[in-house]
Amino acid sequence: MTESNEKSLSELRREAVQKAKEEALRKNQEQQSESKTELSKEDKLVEEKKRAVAEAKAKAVAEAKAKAAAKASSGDANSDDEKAKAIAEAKAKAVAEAKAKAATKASSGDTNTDDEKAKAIAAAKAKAVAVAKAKAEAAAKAKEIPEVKTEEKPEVPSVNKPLLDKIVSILGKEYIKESYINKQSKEVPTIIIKEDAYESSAKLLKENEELSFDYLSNLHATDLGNELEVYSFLYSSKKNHSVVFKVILDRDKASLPSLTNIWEGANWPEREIYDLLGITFINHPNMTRMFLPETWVGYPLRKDYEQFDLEV
Amino acid sequence: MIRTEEMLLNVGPQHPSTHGVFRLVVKMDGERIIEATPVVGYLHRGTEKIAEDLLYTQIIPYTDRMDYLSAMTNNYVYCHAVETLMGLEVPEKAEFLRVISMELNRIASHLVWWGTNLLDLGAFTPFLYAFREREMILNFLNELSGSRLNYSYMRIGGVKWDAPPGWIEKVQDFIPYMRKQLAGYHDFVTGNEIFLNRVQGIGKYTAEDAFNFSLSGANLRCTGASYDVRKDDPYSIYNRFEFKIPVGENGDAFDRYMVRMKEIEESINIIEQACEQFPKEGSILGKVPKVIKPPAGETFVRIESPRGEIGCYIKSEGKTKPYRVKFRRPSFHNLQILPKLLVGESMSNLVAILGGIDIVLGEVDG
Amino acid sequence: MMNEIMTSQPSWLNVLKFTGLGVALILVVILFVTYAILAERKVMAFMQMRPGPNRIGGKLGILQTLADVLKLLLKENITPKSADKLLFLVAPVIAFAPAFMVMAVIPFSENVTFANLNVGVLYYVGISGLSIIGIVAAGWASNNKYSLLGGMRAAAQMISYEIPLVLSLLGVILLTGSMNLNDIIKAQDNVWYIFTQPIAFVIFFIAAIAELNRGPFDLVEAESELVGGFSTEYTGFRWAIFMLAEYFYLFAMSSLITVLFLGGWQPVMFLGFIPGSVWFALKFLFVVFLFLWIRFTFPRIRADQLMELGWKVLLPLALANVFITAIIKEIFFR
Amino acid sequence: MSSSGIVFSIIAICAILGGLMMITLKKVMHMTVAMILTYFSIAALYVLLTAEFVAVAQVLVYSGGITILMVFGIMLTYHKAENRDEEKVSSFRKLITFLSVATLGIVSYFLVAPVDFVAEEIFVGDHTKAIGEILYTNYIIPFELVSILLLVALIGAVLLAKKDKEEANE
Repeated sequence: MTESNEKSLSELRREAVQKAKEEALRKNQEQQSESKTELSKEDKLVEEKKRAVAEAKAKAVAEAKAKAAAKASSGDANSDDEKAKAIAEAKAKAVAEAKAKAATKASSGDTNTDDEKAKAIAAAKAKAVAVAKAKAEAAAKAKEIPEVKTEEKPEVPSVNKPLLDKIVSILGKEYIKESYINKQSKEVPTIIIKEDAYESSAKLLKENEELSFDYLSNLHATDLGNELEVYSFLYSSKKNHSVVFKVILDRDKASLPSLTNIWEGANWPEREIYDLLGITFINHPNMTRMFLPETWVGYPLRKDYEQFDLEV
Repeated sequence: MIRTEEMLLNVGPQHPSTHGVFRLVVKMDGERIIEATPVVGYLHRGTEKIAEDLLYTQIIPYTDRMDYLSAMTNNYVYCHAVETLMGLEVPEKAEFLRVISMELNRIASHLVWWGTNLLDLGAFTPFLYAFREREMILNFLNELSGSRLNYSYMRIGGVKWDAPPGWIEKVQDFIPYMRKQLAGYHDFVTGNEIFLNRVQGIGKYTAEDAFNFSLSGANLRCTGASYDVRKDDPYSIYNRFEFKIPVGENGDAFDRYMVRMKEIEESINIIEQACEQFPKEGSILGKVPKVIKPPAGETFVRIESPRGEIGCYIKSEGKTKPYRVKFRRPSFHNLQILPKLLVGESMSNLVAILGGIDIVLGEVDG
Repeated sequence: MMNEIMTSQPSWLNVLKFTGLGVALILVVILFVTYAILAERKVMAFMQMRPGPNRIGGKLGILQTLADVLKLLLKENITPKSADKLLFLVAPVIAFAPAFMVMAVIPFSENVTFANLNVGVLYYVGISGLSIIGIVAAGWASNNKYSLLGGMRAAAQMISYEIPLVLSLLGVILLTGSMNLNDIIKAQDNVWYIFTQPIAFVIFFIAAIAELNRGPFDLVEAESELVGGFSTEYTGFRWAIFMLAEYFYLFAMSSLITVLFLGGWQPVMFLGFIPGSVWFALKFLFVVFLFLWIRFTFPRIRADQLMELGWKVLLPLALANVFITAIIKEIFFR
Repeated sequence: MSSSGIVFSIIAICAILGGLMMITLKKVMHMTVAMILTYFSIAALYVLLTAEFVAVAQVLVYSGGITILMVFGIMLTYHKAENRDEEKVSSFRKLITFLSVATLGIVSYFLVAPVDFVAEEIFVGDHTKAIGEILYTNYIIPFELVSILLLVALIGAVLLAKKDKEEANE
């Protein structure tokens, strides 16, 4: 995402569209080569994919339009504009990703049930709609601002950009799924790590002298609908900088290595996550429920949670 | 060799010194603690789950009930998170009101801690002294917000009410009085030999341990680590005021006590400056859309509550209801170190250490 | 008066007289207890800048304690299911009986002494030590861990503090040459022992607070640690009996301190026209006030520090005091 | 019977009753409470002999002693064992016990009965002073020896307690 700072908007737009297209296409090909035997399923999948691609395109176009509108109304690099842009960009990416994910899921169709796929798609759609709306709003807002400077200025790179680059280089690009500056959260560098590198990267984040994130400020998880996301906010008392460290998990096989050996403070938050979202932490000293009784059925913070005994 | 039987003692959930429904399963050899296992969850209300079905503005009252001793900071962290997510500007006057009310609330919260901690140590009188001053602060906050404990005073983008006429002057008059009382507290308690013997050198840990266990607030600063979100990651208008971050040296219960006492002083300083600079004119609510619908995205903000670093995470999908709300509750994190501190201590030290950590069960259980 | 009865021939009339006197004394002490509790609450309220009880019996809350006692009498007496029923019942009695027995030796004025024992001081210390058995028994019989811990603490505290208590008395006894409380008062005709035996007074006072289980030495009850200590499981009137015993001891101990160190009913300077009993009452009330004052000022001391204070500070000091007193008496007062 | 005789009988019966309860009761705490009765009755007997000092010393020493006994009783006994069912005692054993107790009673009666107790005049005056004078004149050496013995015991107890602590720390 960050590389876009230097690029002009039109370029970006083109890129996003292309990316989405490419991705969808690749998926399509893969899938075709993979499963020719399961015909009925394949048909469905193809359809779905087509839809996904179309959506991605539509989305990208909508976005681009929104951006253009925003630019037109306030080309000047005032903060609002910047923010709107950033939001839009982030959204584009997120949407593209979500779609790609949906596609991936669809393609690995042998294991998944149709029901799930449908759900995932629905979620992706819902998201897309929401995003579009938000963008429209942002655009509208931007329009309201009366300044009429048409001159185009590149975005000011975030102060945390060097930090993000440093973290990425230390952790190794190959382990990082995604990294960006979250402008909505006080420009905190955010990285999404690959699941198998979770523990080792956490260790590196703490022990590397340049990073030395010695303080685990927050650790929680979110149910994204089709996946679970574990979010940790790290802070370094020596360097006075922070980072958001995320990992995305499969919903069905939700387990992660425990971070208690690295930060003792991860103990209770991990239990809380286990209690409310059902992610098991391996090697945790006491993997029991934190708040709810041991006899409780289900994990309340999952989106599909239904109370076991409704009368209560 | 003669051996005595080990004893399993349930401290709580109904016990005078656990400050709420907190349970400690303590394995004891005589009066010496071998192992302590905290059990929480008796006050778990599922705030985070409830929040998923509420509009953004409807969540504010729920934050009051987490740390009911300092509802202002809870209000603030939530509103701040939504504002950050939406990129809202808060008018200056609102920020001033927020800072004054938060710092008043911080003093009130520390006073409750001071009183109850000494009550745990067996001194009854300081408790009533503390509550006398707290009462005055609650009256101020009552005049401001219309409520004495669960204020719900802050709104996304500002505050609900402007300060009533003469309110700022009243607070200004309160400042010298509070300073005098604080000196009295020190005369009365801090120099007391029995008190010093009870708190000095117990529940010790290092700064490294404190960071490792994610402690915050006075529990962290008592070790000498100078980490305060108000300074290190300034929010609101804190960077306009001059104040110090009090730190301890030894990381024992006494240092925790001193840090909190000095924090009251610093809060008084902040209030004094804020009252002086208080803008007479201006709006108290920023340009906030009628329906609050933050753009999709996520945010995490942290601020300094009396109990430590309180954080709020919001994930939005661009709807009127948040997708996920999560509070980083300082008491919850601070309590984690307790089992480690209790090993080898006596029953009397248990209450002193637990009291020194300053937990609010509503916040621990979320 | 008492001596007459003591030396007279045994008869049923004497039995009646003894009973009557006993009842009179217990009524006086209960009256004291009633108002000591009220005074305690009023003094506490005064120190904490609040009004205190002010509903029942006018602004001063004169009838507050009576109402409280009535409440306690009407409350249900609960015996825990797993408690040792017999001992649970007997324990308050064991704790209370000695509290009343010690009253017998205290000379309230020149004429009012119930038993002019030659070993008055020793009698007081010996009998008052019996109460602790009741407290330990109560702690054990409740079958509650907090109670048990409270009982254990009580035992440890009593044993540790009885020794400095008795040793600090030795100085007074040495100077008087008698253990009779009347003789001790008479020996303070010119100067009170608080001035000649200041160290003994301080030690005795501290040890007395510990013996009374009052703040800052109220580890036995320690509501913030042990919930209610030995009396956690007691309700209603059984609990009231423990409270009664505690305040009886407060009465007795304050009287004893008045007698031993403040010259009992001896008047101050030239104010001899005021009767001795009034002097006694004034000094006694002052001592009671001291107990209350200390209770509301200090935080509770920790169990191990309590032991340390008893064995490492008070005991050596008391021994040194005895030693020095003996030498001084040998050299100057022979 | 004279009034002092009545009082004596009551107190003596209490003392014996306490002793009997002490050996028949099942729970440690009950036993110790029974012991108090015995010791306190004995102290009362001393008062009857106007030996106030001895009586008070008796109470003073034993109230502390019994408290410690209670504490040890609580700490060192296994409480659940107290509730076990009574063991069956064979009638033969009961018979033997009865016979031996009866023999002891008869023998002691015949030993005590012929002794003629001369009612000496009871010492009236300051017992404490008298005891003190005798202790520090006639019996000074045994008195000092006993003091040293007690001191040694005290130091020994402290040493033992300290050693335990070190072991626990290891």
